[in-house]
Amino acid sequence: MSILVDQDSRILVQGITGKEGLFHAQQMLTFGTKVVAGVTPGKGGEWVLDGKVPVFDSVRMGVEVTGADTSVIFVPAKHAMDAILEAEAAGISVIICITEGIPIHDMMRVRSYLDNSQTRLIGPNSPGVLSPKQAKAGIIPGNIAIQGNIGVVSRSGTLTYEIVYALKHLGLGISTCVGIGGDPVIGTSFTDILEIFEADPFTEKVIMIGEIGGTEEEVAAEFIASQMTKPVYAYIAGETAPGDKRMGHAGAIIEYGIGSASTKTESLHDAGVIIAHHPEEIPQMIMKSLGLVGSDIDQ
Amino acid sequence: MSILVDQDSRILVQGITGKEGLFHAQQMLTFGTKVVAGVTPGKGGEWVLDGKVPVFDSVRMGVEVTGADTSVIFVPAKHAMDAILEAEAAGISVIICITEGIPIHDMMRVRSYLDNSQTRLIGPNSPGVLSPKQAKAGIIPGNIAIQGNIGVVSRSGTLTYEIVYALKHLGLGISTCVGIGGDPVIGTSFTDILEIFEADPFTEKVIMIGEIGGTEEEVAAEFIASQMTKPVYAYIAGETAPGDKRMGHAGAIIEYGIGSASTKTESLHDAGVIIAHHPEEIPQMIMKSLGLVGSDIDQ
Amino acid sequence: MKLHEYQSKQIFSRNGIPIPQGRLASTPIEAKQVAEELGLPVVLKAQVLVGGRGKAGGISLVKTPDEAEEEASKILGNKIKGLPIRNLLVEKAINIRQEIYFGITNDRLAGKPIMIASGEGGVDIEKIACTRPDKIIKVHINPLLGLRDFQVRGIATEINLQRENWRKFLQIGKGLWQVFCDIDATLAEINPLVVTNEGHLFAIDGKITIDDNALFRQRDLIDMRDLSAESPEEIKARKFDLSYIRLSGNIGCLVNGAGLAMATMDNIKICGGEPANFLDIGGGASSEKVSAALKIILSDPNIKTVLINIFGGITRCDEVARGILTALGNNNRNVPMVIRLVGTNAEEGKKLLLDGNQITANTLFEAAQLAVQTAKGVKA
Amino acid sequence: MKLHEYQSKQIFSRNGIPIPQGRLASTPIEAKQVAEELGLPVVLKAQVLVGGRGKAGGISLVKTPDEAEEEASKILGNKIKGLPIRNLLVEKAINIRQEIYFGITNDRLAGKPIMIASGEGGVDIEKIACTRPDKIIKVHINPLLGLRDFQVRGIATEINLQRENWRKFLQIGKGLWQVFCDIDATLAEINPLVVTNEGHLFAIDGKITIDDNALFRQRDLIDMRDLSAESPEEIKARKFDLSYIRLSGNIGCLVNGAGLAMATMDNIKICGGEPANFLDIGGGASSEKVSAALKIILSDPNIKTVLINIFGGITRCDEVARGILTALGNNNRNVPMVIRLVGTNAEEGKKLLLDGNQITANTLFEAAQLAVQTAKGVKA
Repeated sequence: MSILVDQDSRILVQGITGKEGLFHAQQMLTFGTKVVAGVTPGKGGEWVLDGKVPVFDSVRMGVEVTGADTSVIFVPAKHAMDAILEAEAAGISVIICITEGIPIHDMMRVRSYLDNSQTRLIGPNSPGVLSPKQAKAGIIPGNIAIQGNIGVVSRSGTLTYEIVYALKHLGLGISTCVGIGGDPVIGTSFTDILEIFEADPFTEKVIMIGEIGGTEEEVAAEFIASQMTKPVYAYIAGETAPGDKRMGHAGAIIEYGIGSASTKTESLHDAGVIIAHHPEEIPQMIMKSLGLVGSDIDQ
Repeated sequence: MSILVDQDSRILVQGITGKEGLFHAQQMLTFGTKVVAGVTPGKGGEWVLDGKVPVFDSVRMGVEVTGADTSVIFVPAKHAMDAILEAEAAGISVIICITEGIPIHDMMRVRSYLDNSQTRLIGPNSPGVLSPKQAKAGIIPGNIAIQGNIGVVSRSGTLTYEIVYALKHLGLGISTCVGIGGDPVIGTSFTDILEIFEADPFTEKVIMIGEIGGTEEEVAAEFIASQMTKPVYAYIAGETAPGDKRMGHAGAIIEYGIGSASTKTESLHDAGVIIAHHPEEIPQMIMKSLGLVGSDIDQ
Repeated sequence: MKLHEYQSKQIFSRNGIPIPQGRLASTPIEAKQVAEELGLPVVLKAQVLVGGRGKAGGISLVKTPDEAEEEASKILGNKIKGLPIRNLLVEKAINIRQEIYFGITNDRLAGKPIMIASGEGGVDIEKIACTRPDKIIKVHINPLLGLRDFQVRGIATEINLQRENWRKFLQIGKGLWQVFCDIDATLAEINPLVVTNEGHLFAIDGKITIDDNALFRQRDLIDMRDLSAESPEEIKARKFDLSYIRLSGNIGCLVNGAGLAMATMDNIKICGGEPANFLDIGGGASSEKVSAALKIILSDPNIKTVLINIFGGITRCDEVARGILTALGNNNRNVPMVIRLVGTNAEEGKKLLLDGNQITANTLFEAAQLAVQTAKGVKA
Repeated sequence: MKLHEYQSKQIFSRNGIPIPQGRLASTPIEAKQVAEELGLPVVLKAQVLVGGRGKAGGISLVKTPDEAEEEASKILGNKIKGLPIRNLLVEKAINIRQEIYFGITNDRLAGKPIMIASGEGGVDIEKIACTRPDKIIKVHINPLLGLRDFQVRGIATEINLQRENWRKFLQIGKGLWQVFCDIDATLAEINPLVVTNEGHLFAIDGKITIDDNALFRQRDLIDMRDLSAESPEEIKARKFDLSYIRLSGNIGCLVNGAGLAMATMDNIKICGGEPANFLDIGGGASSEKVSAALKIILSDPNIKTVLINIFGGITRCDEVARGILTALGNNNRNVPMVIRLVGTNAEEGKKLLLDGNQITANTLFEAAQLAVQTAKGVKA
């Protein structure tokens, strides 16, 4: 089935009257996810998306009126810290922050604060969470995946879509796909999600898509080696990335020689993870492990 | 016996080479309390009090070398916030802050931080904790009390000594005397200590000495009414204090009509607390309750 | 330490909180000139550190320059609750559509700053608290995170502020928080914050109280202290690091410890007397300090007797006795003293005082009884 | 965004961190004049935004004014790692008893700032980390509490700093934290912080990196950006809000999404080719943006082919196709293109491109293979 969100999740969209917020709220609704409220300060009382979703001035009011439990944040970077803290204060249990470009000092303060909170933050700079037939909370296209038993966790967006889409073409389905975000400081780590997948009865295999920068994948490797029983497949993007240059994502940078793809790949390999050298190899490997030939369904 | 500290407590004195710190460390040693370490940055390696107590540059080192678990702070007000946080970071479990005059903004920050910590802070502006035959952590004179089953909790210093001393004169002993401190923002409240006394098998009665300012006594009254089974005696100082004037203690001020002695006395009375109208009345009342005549032993 | 309205407004303005145009005047002529410069009508406001200025005639709306001069001379000649009026704030009059209360103080119980607002400002917040408690909005601020925008917007909603003013209100709220933090305030209050017919927001009146314990790091604020609001005795006491508050009774009190000092005063009252002061000499006081303290007490002409109550812990009773003797050497009034010394070196102290002509007591209650009798002229 | 040494030092100095006396010079004559003013010996230091200046001859100790002029003209004429040297920092030479590394950066895993110090500074911290990891002290800072004095003293102890320098070191530590916070730094580093024979402490070299995402609130720092360290293409890319990094290969890449762009480069490499660039057009790019992106790629003379890989989610493939066509209208070099469009409006996009003379691919791996073959001149 799914982790983090499911068909009962009641989604509140922060920044719902912005271009992006409105578009993706519509996509979520179309997918069948319960988008119960939107928040834009100063626009409380309006209704959007053909009168289907009420807009509130604050998350607190949205939660009080609609019972929202999950927030998806699309507000501009300079207001994102405030938006996260507002959601936490209103009692939201899962916050998914799509916003890219939040200052790292803001995120360090948010993280230090959330360390003592029950609220889970996914992202920022996350594409969100998608669980076929269950819920779409974020911007991952709803039609690229089918339901199944593979859990996917990734630091990136379109690269993940690519892999999930390739799985679908081979008839392989996913339980949940979680984008943890491409920023250097994020609320939920690879390890956190791997732990949840390990405990999730509906997930049988896990795909992990890392990239250069930081040492998160190395920490995840330690967790996999010591705690995980389910098979893990991994691809680390950025084998060809030069040092000291930020590759698009704020977090994708090799600094002081730390964070190269080869180090990560090596750690994961040593932890028993099956390593793919290019993304499309993963679906093929899974087919092989199932004793099936990796023939594309419709390509 | 005692709460918060006992004969096994290993005391570290922050600011031990200052005049006050040194004097009171000596008093604690004389009492028989284990003063195992002192801290004064820049004086690590020295020994004080006839070579009995080693001085360290940091609390961390003091704790590592001596296993100190309780800290008594005498450092100047401007460095006190730092001293408290240093003790917490070093794993001290009970911090007793004697320092008076710490800016309230510092204390609000400390309190907000300690809310998520296991460490207990007593004070600031506290005379400390005294438990006859067990431990003396702070500046309460060791010879003014005898061991017994009365718990004492107070916002003030000498006024408390007065009452404890009067108890002694009538042969009445105390389990522990806790000075929670005369500042408006303190680490441990009346209610916290009442809760501990209520649970302490060695405490049978409790004396609470409040004063004007704030609404701490009113909150304690609610706790007493709903949770306490042991008899509580109270005296609230400041019946004659004018409004809007700070009576010595930073916390002793009636503001906006809030914090008068009469309101507190009334709340406590309604909660079933036995109210004394002047401090020396309390020992008499206790004697009466025990069926004894309140005749002074040596006065 | 309390700041005057004009001082508070200077600080508000520096932190982005809009205030009416205005200037200080200390003479009627100056008030007239300022009024002419600003353009009439103007409001004249007495700068005194007590509440209830309006009712006491300390505020006046004037429409002509001559009226400004005339009213200014009336107000400047007056006293409010005993305090002289040295300065007037002359401000351009502003029309008022709504009056809001907006302040930050510290919540002692929570140990956190608390932002308080009400859509029914202009009067004392205590009055609103009594009569319309539902009209008061309170929001705790986590001092480690600081005030958050969403909290201020939440307040704006609760007090039914019109949406077009939210942005300005947010700016004022953030400015107020800045003030509260930057200058170690224990109170930063705008009352009223007014909304004009044109939709502008102005802080019409303001109060700031600074944490005395933080003045060591707020050096440039110390100069703002208005000594005229304090008695010379209080100023002298501060110099000796003594806590002294003059009251209206006739029994002076000299005690070590704030709680014990209050208890001593309470005992006097119970015994039918009236304390003349609160005085705490602190812990471990030197004879010089004790002597200075006693001199301050004796400078009060109402004093009939002095009760000295010392519970010696760190404080040494013999040191206190020495201070008493020094002060008494200059005591021409021969005020009788009731002295109670207990604890550290009490016997030595008592011995030193034997030469003098003092009444000694064993318990606090006894001391209070003796002091009250003495003050009433009853021979002990 | 990286700051030059001289810029970093200006900021250090403003925050109470002592730096040697010095001034910037951009000509040999100016260097001579500054040297004479400061008093010799002085050190000339090339201001370039790359490491390894010393080894590349960018630093020189000179003892006479003429030597200063001569050395300055040598250095100013040079390039270091391809970057021109526009300015020299001329600083009074300082004797060195001890060299310390002292910096703050962010620990991604912990999500907290981390203060790093070593008593063996002067070389790259990575080198110390490799050779003497026990000599590196790391302390996390709670960003809500800020750096605490006791933490800095703890570091001073660990690096065996002499006690008489603790106070100065504490001041420098606090200054460094102030810098780190105030300007949204991701790195604020002093290396080396030297102790002189006289017991003074000076920041002899410094590096600051600012969080690009925070520049919206660091307006006055934007002017400090040195565009000479960036290629004109990178500057142009930033104008269009494109992430572009030039590399040394011959296959251009145009991709939506940073991870997918890296994966595309990796695929090229696996297939035996070399990517000419990283380029992420972001989500939902307009045809104008795509067109600008393609022009930037084509401006690289090494380009033999371009691989366009789009996974349409928010990005519409037809919009991308339109952008490609616009750019190709000006493509005089007739560079062959391998194009893969998947997802939103992929069919419409492909149709638009039918008129052109492009190679299309289904999978990413296939696209990479085709691009590599094309670049090598193998007919697809």
